[in-house]
Amino acid sequence: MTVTFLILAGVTIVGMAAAMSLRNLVHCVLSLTLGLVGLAGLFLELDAQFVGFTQILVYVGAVAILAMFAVMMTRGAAQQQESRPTSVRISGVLIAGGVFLVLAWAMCHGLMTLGAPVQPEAEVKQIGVALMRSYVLPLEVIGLLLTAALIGAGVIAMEEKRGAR
Amino acid sequence: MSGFPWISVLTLVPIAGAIVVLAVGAASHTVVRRTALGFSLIALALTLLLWYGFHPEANGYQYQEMHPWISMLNANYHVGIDGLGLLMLLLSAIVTPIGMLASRQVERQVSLYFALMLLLQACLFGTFTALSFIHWFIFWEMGLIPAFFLVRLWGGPKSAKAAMQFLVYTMVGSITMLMSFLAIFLATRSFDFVDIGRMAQSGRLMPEIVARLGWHLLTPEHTAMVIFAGVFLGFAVKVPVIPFHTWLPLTYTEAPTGTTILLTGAMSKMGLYGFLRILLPCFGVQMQHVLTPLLWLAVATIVLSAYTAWAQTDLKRMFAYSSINHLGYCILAIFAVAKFTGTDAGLMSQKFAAMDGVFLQMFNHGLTAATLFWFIAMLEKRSGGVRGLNDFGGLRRVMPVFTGLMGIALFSSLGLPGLNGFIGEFLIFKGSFPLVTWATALSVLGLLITAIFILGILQRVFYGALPEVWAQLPDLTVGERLSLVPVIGLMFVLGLYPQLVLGVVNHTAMQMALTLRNF
Amino acid sequence: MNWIVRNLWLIPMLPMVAAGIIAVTKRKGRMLAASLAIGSMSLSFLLSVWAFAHVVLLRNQGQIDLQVWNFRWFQFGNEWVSLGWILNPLTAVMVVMVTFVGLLIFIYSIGYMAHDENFTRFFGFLALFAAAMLGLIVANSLLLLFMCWEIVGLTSYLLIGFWYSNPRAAAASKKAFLTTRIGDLPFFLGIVWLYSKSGTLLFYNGGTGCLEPMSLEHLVAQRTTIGMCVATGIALLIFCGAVGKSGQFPLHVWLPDAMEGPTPVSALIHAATMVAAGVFLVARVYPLMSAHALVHGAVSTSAALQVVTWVGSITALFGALIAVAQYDIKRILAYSTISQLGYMMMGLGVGGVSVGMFHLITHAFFKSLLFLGAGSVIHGCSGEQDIRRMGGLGKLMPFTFATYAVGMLALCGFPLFFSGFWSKDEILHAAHVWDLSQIPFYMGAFAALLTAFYMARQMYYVFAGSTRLEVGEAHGDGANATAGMEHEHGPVPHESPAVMTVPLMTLAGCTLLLGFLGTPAWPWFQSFLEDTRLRVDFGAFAREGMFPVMISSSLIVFLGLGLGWWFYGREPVDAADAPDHLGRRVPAIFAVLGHAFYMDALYDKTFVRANIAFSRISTWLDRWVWNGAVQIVRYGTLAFAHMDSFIDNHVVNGAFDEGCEGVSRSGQILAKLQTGRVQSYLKVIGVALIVFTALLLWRANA
Amino acid sequence: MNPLTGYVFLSALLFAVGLAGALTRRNAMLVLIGIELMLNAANLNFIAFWRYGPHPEALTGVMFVIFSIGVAAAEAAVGLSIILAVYRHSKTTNLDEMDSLKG
Repeated sequence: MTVTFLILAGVTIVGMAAAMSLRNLVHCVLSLTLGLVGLAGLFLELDAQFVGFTQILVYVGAVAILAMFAVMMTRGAAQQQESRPTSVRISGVLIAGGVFLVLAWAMCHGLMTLGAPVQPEAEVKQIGVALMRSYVLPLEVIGLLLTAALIGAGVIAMEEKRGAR
Repeated sequence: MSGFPWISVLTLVPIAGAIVVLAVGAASHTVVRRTALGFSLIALALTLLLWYGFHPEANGYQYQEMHPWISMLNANYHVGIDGLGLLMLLLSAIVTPIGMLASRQVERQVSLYFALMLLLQACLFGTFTALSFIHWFIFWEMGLIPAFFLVRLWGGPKSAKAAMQFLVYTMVGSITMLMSFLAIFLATRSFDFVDIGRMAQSGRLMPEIVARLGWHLLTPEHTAMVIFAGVFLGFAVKVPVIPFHTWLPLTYTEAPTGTTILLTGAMSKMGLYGFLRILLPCFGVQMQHVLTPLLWLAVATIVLSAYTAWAQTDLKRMFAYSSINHLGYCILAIFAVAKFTGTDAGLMSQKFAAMDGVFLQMFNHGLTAATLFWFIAMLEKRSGGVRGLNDFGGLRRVMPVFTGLMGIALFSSLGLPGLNGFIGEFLIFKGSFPLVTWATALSVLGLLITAIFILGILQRVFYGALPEVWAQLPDLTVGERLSLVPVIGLMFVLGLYPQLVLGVVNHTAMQMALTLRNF
Repeated sequence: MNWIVRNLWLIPMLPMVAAGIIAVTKRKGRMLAASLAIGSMSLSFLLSVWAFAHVVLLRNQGQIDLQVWNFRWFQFGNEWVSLGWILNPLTAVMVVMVTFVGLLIFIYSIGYMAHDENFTRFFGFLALFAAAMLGLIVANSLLLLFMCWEIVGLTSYLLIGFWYSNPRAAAASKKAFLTTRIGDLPFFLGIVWLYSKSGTLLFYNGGTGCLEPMSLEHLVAQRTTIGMCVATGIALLIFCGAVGKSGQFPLHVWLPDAMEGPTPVSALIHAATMVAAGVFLVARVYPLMSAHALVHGAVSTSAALQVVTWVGSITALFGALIAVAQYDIKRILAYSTISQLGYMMMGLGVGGVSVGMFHLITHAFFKSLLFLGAGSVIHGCSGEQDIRRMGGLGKLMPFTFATYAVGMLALCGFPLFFSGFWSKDEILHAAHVWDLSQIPFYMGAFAALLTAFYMARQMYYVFAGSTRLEVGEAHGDGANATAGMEHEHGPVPHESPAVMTVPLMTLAGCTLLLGFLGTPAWPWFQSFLEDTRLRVDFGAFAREGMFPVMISSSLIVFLGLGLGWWFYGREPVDAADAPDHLGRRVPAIFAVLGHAFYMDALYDKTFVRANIAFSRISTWLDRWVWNGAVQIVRYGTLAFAHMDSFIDNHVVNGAFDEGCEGVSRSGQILAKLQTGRVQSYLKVIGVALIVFTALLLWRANA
Repeated sequence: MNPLTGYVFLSALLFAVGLAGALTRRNAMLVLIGIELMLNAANLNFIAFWRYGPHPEALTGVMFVIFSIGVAAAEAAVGLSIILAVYRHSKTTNLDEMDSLKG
């Protein structure tokens, strides 16, 4: 339980919680970016450099920007947002809390005491080898998926006049 | 034997008749009656042709027809007759016209009535000729339908109850029988009586059933006994054997008399036919195991029904019980035949006698009972439906011919020598006495009680003072006399020359008795 | 084979054909019916005489005199049931007697039944009876004999109930048929048993018949389960039939009641022929009856014959006792018949065929004479049958009186000139020398005394003194028959027409002559039946105590007659309602005798009632037990059905309905849930996640 | 408390936060972001277990996360474009108003 961990965890939680609770959408996206960066730090802390950098590249670099664009483009709607009834909020929070409790309980209960953690060697090279060997099929599939998503997103987001005859 | 499908044609004649009768239904009642009677007489003529062409000395079945039918069930359309089947065909063919002649009172829906009668006759023909269980069972059950409607629609005040009782009771028996046969089928893959009988006699039937069905809760003997009990119940209800008879008095009483004639004359023989054709060849061993209780049943059937008949006051009810009594002798003889196996010449001779006696008694009872109910129908027609024993008296004064002829029928029923009833009973007693001495000796009591109540009928209905009410009862018309002459004549002929029937059925009786030796 | 043997069947067949023709004759064809019946009977009589002559001829030539003619009747299995007829001395004697007596009675009936509306029917029945009776006699098969036996019973039934409008006649006919049938059933079993043991029912068939030594040895050798010899068992069963038919002791009750029939019927059927058929039966199967002794060569009588003897002697005494206290002229004769039949049985038992048969023949003549005489009296008195209302008829009806006296003396056994003396004496003698017991002898002797006494009583009542007939009043059961007579004859007692008196005189003549055929000095009859050498031997009187027996029986007869005179002749009966002279002295005994030892009442109280009770029980069983069981099953099924339907309606259907409603309600609820809002779905998923995870963990913990 | 427990708790907390957001916010965009959060929580879990699990050399957790990120990227792209399309259609991103799935 290192200090680094605590700091990173704190950043992440705060960022995320802010992203979920702030009223201004732009602020939300910004705090989300903060949370994602924290999370990437955690990955690095866990010796998963590749994943950490990917996280920054994909999420911070792509998703957050994408979200920002979307926020901007739907700005007109953002003003209409008003607070929801308290009951909905409370129920949502309660359920989320319940899920957390259950998960926490499961973890307390289920985690075995592990032996001394060995330093794993997750070099990029190894990952690349694994990707090209054992995980080549999923890699292809995910490529396909990404391509499809790209095209699909483009089609969906296109001007309606052309989409709907 | 020629390839002409005599038996199928014979069975189809009444069916065709039923259709024609329905078709001419709009015509006058007389036309309908004559048409129906005509068809039944055609059937009678055909039966006589069969009788004429029958070879009494040949083994096995004659006029056989066999076509594959339901291959999945290994069931064939297999018909054929031996002496017994032929005798029963003749009986049905004789009884049906009698029933029609005795149906003069029917005024409602005449064409339907006669169509149902013809249909019933067809079912009887089918039952007595079928050699495959499925085919036989279909006719057996189908016969219930016209009988049910005949009782229900044209019967007396309590006909609803009677018809229902009749239907349900016989149906229960049929179902137990069906289940037993399904068990046999599952074990043997055969529905053919001949095959099953052959298997039973070679001792393979029951082991196969036990092996294939394997009811582990029961020992093999018990399994066999349960199957036997199912079949037995089916036939015992039909005959009926006391205590499975309670449907009969009500049904016979409530049914229109013409129908009662068919019921007692021919339908009750279906049960006995089953006893002879199925129970005896297939379940001889089981019958031997429970012979003593069976004999008690037979004796109870004979004695109790006679006593009960004595206590009745309704003539139809009386004759209903009397019917039970008469068929009880057949049951007794059948059980007696089942008692011993083996080929001892002395015993075989007794068995032949008993078997011949059963055949004769079946025929004679059919003839006599039908005639007696016919007389009741004629009496009812004159008296407006009154038929109580105590409602009459001294009728001999106004209806001497009626009295004389009915007296002959009554004495035939009593078993007077010279009339048809005697030889059958003599042969039955002759055969049964050495085989089952005490049961037979007890059964003689039935003869005495029968005499008592038959003389009671004569005394109370025909003797004594004539009540004013009946002073104008007309005697038999010329037409009635003429139609009675053949029947009464047949009683005398059979009484004096039983060889007429025995010559034809004797070989079959021997074969049946002989099949038992192999158990 | 002689023509007469082959065509012996003609003797019964002729009356049978006559009966058949009469049956389809109209009521008006009276002359046709009578002439057919009488004509056929005459022809039968001639044939019988021919047959008789044939047998006598054979006997005299010393040839075998037993001839049979058998034929196949029907087939069962590999066997044939054969029937046949037989001509031997027994047959010959019986056919002649039956046809002769029958012919006379037929003729007599023309007069007696002249006014009856069913005259035609009467002759039809009579002819049928004669046919069956003759068939019974010529039968060479126990089966044929039994068949004829039953038909004889039927005609007896028909003729007793001839006046069917009279309820008493109807009841009497039924009683007669049923009582004899009670005896017939053991007889039937005996036949069946005999058949199964010997394999044939032919009496004689060239060595294989059931009465021939081979079969008898076989029967005697076997034992029944109770140790009795099979032959004895069968013989006793057959004897039961004879007991019923011949009115022997326990089954005699029908015979007095049978007197409800017309008097010629009583004479023919219930005195001369049918009732004697039982005796004839025993005589016919005598080899079987005596089989035990026959085969073993033992001196002692067979068990069956002992039974015959005892039953006979009891019946003889019993009938005679009852006859003393009767008032109905025909009933006295009926009880007398019972008594005499008992004598015959006793004779068969102690002395053999010839002894019993001789009495049968003589009795047939004198008893039918007495009955016809009684009929004449009844006819003359317009149907009156009560002897207390008669009297003084001797002068009014001289022919009747004279012939009746002959019959009466013959019945009493008046010495020397009357056939009854010889035949009865022979029985008494045989009983006297019987080696087992003397009691039958004393019973017979006492019965003889009583016979003389009651006949004297009857004579004094009917023919002596002054007439006590109440004018214009027709009592009794002949009323029906004679209803029409009064118009012609008026109420005054009168002699009967010649058609009735001539048969009477013929019979009287026979009665007088017949006895000399069987005297000990010249026992033609006995030798004829038993095939012994015949010679005239007056020394026979002196042998084996014959003479003392003759003397003592004569004394007994005189004593009986004297007693009758003492009670009834000394001071003639003067009033119809005066008490009986004997009855005055010993009222208690007289009442018991008058009611025939209360046998009828006893039977009513026991057998009849037991049977009726049993029929009630069986009806009850039928209604409550058998039907009850069915009803229980039925109600059980019904209850099950109701339960099932209840379950269907309320549980299954209810559940279904509930389910449907629930589905629809929950649908409504779910529809509410189905907000279309993604977040609410997600909430549900969250809740589910919580619940399931909690559940899993909790399970894992537990 | 070993390091794994901390990470796991953190991931659970992140998950709960994401869920709460997804449940309570009305803006479709934020719901989408909540879902991304939950995915990230799962990713954290994978990595933590890979790092402290018995067979780190197998690289399974890492691989999983890599693909997950890929899928998440695709999802985010499609999701956001849908939101845009919906917005263009109904001028709202309010989920409460998008209830055409209502039964």
